[in-house]
Amino acid sequence: MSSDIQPATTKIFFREAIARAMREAMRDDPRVVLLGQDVGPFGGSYKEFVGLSATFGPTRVRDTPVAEEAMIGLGVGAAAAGLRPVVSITYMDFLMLGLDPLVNYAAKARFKTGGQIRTPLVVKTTAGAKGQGVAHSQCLEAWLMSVPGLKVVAPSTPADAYGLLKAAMLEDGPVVFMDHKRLFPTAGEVPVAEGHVPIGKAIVRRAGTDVTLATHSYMTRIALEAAEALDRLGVSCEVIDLRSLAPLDIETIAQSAARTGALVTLEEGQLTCGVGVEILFQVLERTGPIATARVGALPAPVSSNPVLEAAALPDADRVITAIRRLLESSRPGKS
Amino acid sequence: MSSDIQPATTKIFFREAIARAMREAMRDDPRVVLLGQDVGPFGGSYKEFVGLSATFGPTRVRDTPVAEEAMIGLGVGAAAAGLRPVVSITYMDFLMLGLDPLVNYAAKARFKTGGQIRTPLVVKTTAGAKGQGVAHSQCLEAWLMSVPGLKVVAPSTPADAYGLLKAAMLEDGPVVFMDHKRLFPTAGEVPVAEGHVPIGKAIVRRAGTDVTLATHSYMTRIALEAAEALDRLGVSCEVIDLRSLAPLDIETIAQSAARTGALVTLEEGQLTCGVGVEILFQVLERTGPIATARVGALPAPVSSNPVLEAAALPDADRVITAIRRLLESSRPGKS
Amino acid sequence: MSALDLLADMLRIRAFEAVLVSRRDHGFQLLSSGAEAVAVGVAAALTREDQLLTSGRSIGPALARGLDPGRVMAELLGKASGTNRGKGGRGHLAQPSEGFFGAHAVVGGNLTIAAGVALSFQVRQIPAVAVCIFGDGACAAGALHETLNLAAIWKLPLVLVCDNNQMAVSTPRADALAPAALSDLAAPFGLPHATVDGTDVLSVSEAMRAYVARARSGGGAAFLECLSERFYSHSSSTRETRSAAEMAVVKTRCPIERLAAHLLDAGDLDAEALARMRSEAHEAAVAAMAFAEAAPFPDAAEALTDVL
Amino acid sequence: MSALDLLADMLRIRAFEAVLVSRRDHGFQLLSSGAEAVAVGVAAALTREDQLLTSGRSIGPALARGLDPGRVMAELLGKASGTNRGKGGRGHLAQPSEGFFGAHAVVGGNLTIAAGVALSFQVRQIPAVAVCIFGDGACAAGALHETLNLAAIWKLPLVLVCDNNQMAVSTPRADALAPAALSDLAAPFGLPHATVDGTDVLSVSEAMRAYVARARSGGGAAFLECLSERFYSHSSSTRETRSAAEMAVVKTRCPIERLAAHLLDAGDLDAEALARMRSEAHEAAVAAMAFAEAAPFPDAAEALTDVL
Ligand SMILES: Cc1ncc(C[n+]2csc(CCOP(=O)(O)OP(=O)(O)O)c2C)c(N)n1
Ligand SMILES: Cc1ncc(C[n+]2csc(CCOP(=O)(O)OP(=O)(O)O)c2C)c(N)n1
Ligand SMILES: [Mg+2]
Ligand SMILES: [Mg+2]
Repeated sequence: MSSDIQPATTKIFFREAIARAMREAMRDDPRVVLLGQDVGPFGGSYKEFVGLSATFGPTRVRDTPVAEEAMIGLGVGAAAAGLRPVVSITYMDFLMLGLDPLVNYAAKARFKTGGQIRTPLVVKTTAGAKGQGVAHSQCLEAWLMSVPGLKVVAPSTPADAYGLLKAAMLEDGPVVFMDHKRLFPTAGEVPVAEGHVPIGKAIVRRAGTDVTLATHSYMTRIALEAAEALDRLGVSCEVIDLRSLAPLDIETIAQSAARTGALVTLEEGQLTCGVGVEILFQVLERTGPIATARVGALPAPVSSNPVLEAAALPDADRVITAIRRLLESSRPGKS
Repeated sequence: MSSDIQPATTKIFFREAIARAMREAMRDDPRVVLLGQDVGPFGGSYKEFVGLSATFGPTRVRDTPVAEEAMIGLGVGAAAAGLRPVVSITYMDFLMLGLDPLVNYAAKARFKTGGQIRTPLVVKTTAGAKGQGVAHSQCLEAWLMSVPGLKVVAPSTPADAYGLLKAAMLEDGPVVFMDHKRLFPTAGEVPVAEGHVPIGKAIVRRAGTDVTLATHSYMTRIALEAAEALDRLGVSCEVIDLRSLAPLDIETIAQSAARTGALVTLEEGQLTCGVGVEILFQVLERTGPIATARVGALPAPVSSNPVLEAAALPDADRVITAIRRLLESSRPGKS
Repeated sequence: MSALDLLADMLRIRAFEAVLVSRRDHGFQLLSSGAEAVAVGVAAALTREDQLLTSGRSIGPALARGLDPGRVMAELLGKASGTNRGKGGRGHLAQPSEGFFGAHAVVGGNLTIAAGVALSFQVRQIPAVAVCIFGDGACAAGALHETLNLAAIWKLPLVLVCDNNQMAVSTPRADALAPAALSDLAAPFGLPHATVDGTDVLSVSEAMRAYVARARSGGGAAFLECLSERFYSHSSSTRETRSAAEMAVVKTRCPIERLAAHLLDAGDLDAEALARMRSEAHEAAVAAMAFAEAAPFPDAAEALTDVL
Repeated sequence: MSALDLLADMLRIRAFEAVLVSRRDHGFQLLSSGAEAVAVGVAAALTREDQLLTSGRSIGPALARGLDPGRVMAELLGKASGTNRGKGGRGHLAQPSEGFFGAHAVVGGNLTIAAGVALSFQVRQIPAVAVCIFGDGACAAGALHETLNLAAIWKLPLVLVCDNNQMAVSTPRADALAPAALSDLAAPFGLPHATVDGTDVLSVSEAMRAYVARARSGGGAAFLECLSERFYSHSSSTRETRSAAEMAVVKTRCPIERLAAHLLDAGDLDAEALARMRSEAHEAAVAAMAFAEAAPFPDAAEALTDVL
């Protein structure tokens, strides 16, 4: 294969990538149905489901009442009985209301029935802060990563939103697809050809030699911003976008970290028992001692207040500071 | 103070320690009320509330319907409005049904109201496996540790069950007190004098020089069993019982690990984004490179099946193997 | 199904549980004796395509639905020949291929799942019905409300059956639930609902047949409350909280005695035939136990299979 | 409170929201115009000791409860002089010292909290009542069911007020909820319940007064549904889904016009006085905005205060 034959792409918004994935899957497989609040004619809180209701009708695109436990529970039951539902939980904070059917039933159904029941369900939900306050800003993906039987994906680009959602809808067990409020209006190139992005594969978004920065979802954009600034400061930062949190592609990160000799993780959620610490420890197990640090939210609720929200969340400056401090302490004189 | 003047103690069961703490707190503070399923005349699923209903009556010891969201929600609201409720959630798995009021309201109330509202609530719940199957065996403490605004304690002895529950009931914010099915019938010495055990202090259960084993709750007993066996194999293992998971007494563990040069964590729950990995990374940040390993459940649901339950969970043998392997690889020839 | 068949099914459940609980190492079990008429009456109204879901108290419903007693017994004892390969155990019995979608040990936890099964039937235009049996305790759970509302607005082919044995562990239903009749809970949603004597298998099956037929033909969901009894304590390891006097009254409401008396009175059964049915039921239970005893435990490696 | 006072309060809410939303950088806000009669009618029935809790749509209730408009405005704009030091913002306004226990932005999330506040009153034998205002959307949440049941069995001093504006974001109440009247949801629990015209402040306050008095004297909980309107779209950043024709009908049901017309008809008010009231309301809102504009943002260090 010649590397200069690139697949044809088209530039679309993240929210359009989700709609496209849904549209194709619903066209291809009559078992795919969409349930959620305001996913019908309204087209989703972030317009990510625009047009589906008109094309596929109210039997397959269902506006639900505000009843997250039942929304997920019905999705799980329907999945167990032959459909492939996508359940939209507008904000990840409200996933808490539906964790019982997701964790106590869906994630365990295959195991507890000795393989008789599978639950090919996708829960699509939106994480992260964008001025909506303490109960609409949380990132709970680390909780989900710890649940055996669940897969978790977290795209940062339209192409991955499209490709990972397509892949999630092909899985035979439950997948949580988490996007982010700040991603919907971002645009990016997406292959014109239909396809999917395999779950479980991280991607190097930017090559670098001095430090590896592993992150996911919206923070990938912050990481790239930091990497660019670091470049101007003479620090070459490799940015890895996890894309899939469970399973985690630890090899890709470990190989990079072994090469750069330094690993920093970046997440918008809490550091304690978070995504970053899991990655750092697994990489250390593979590489032996290297320089490590983690960056995440302050240990506090995230206010809708613009000053306090910004104060609570990681930004490029904080990433840059963490990386410079790490490199200075581990390799005095380097940076 | 002479070290041979020990406080007078009396030997009681873990479940009795809980009842004693409740009894004293309810006697001292009319704001303490107990809500839960079968906590009244029945005395609790593990007899841990025996006698309270008879002494304090149905206004303060309330049997609730099976409605975990409301049980916690009412507890939170009552706490916010002047009571100091203890809400018993029989199994930690069902905490999921009440995470919304606990995490979205209680843990954030003080912050979001600018200090106007506090929620002095204790959620007492039972973790761990004892033949009850996939939806009654989970250990979810790592989720809770990651929530800003929540404290989490996990006693392993009757004395700590007593002392930490007393302390939890004195806090001004929400505390999750997690015990374990296998602990209720265990016995231990408890001081005769009333008092409490401060939240946030780990304790060295057994001194050792070759490796530090950090654990909590029922696994402390497994750790001590393993340490004893290791002793016979010539490995001196220091066992630290965390007691408090949030806040975490990382200094005590780090000091021990710095001294022994090796740190192993042991938990009954999932390793991914778990308690152990958080401890390991925080200690590594303080000590620099030392030998580390973590032991926990297999990444699978826990069946009620005796063979499969045992297969899924850590036991002394697995701990011994992990420690020996770690010491062999880090200090060839030592063990 | 004839009344004699219903009686035979109830006798089989009773005998099965008696044999199970008399085994020394039976683990602890959630027994359904006293509520056999609910299980058998409900199952009698279902066809092969329908799916039955239950609370953790599921032995009666599983057997009534026709699951092999040997495999059920094996499952309850954690054996590899069990319906769930021994991995589900008490509280999670399942065999969807036989129309028993399964038990779920989270109180109220199977309500939304059952509605999802019904949704799948509806979307795929399969003329089948999902039925969920749950306890009076589960009626306090918010999941019931959410399920009733969705079942009503979407006209799901779902029949909710409350097996109201008037106790949740130690808590009397009267102390835990405000409604005069639990079936009233369906009223605001405009769903057909009724309360029947759950010790009368004929009442249960008759009411169920009407609701199932309605649901099957697109008429939507319904709620049936069955007033039953719990002859054992909550689980075989839980202390009984009801007094001997209370238990004596409870035991008078035996669904088996009731139907047997009716059939004897009507001349459709004689004492000899009844005795024969009893001993056949006992022998079937003993055979189930023998099958289960002989079966191996699963291999420890199964702890990691069928996870993802 | 006189009818003129009620009118003045409603005018203040209307003017406050108009001034807020006309500020260019107002963030996005959940406005309650169209439902002023619910907020004001409910607040009129409460004493200082009572506590009011609401959904995220809380501006009207907060002002009706007597919170300082300047501090409310400051809170909505994230200023340090806000009721919550600027940390709560839209959806979390609170000032318990003034009997406004607060808003909570999780739909249905304040129902169980309010019941807990009521429980605290009951246990501490304080003759106060907890009142929770929530939307029609929240009626689908299981939390309502659990709360109704507990409120009923424990006779809690709790009044649940459904502000039924007939929409949840884009979803019409009729598509989301099966009950004919949402107040019917309280019926199975044996709780007093009624549906009133939520654009008629006199109806709302009268019904509330009866329920609050009953709850205060130990009579237990009640459920009041108020049929109101939402004059703005869901939030000030959400696109409107109702047609212009629909909105025209909606706007005819103005609680302020209704009461004003009534008072004018009765001769209790003249056009001049009404105009004066309007301009007073507007000036108060402008003053509140001026206060909020002048207030500083909190220091970034506050991101870590009042956490534990
Ligand atoms: C959500 C949840 N809370 C608590 C429990 C513990 N529990 C198991 S059975 C039971 C009683 C259920 O009563 P009911 O629904 O009437 O069923 P029954 O046992 O009478 O058949 C309880 C509280 C549980 N399994 N799930
Ligand atoms: C549990 C939960 N689910 C979803 C949302 C998103 N959401 C915010 S307001 C709203 C609509 C609520 O409708 P209703 O209860 O009628 O109140 P209204 O907005 O009409 O005042 C929704 C779905 C939320 N905040 N909480
Ligand atoms: Mg019962
Ligand atoms: Mg509404």
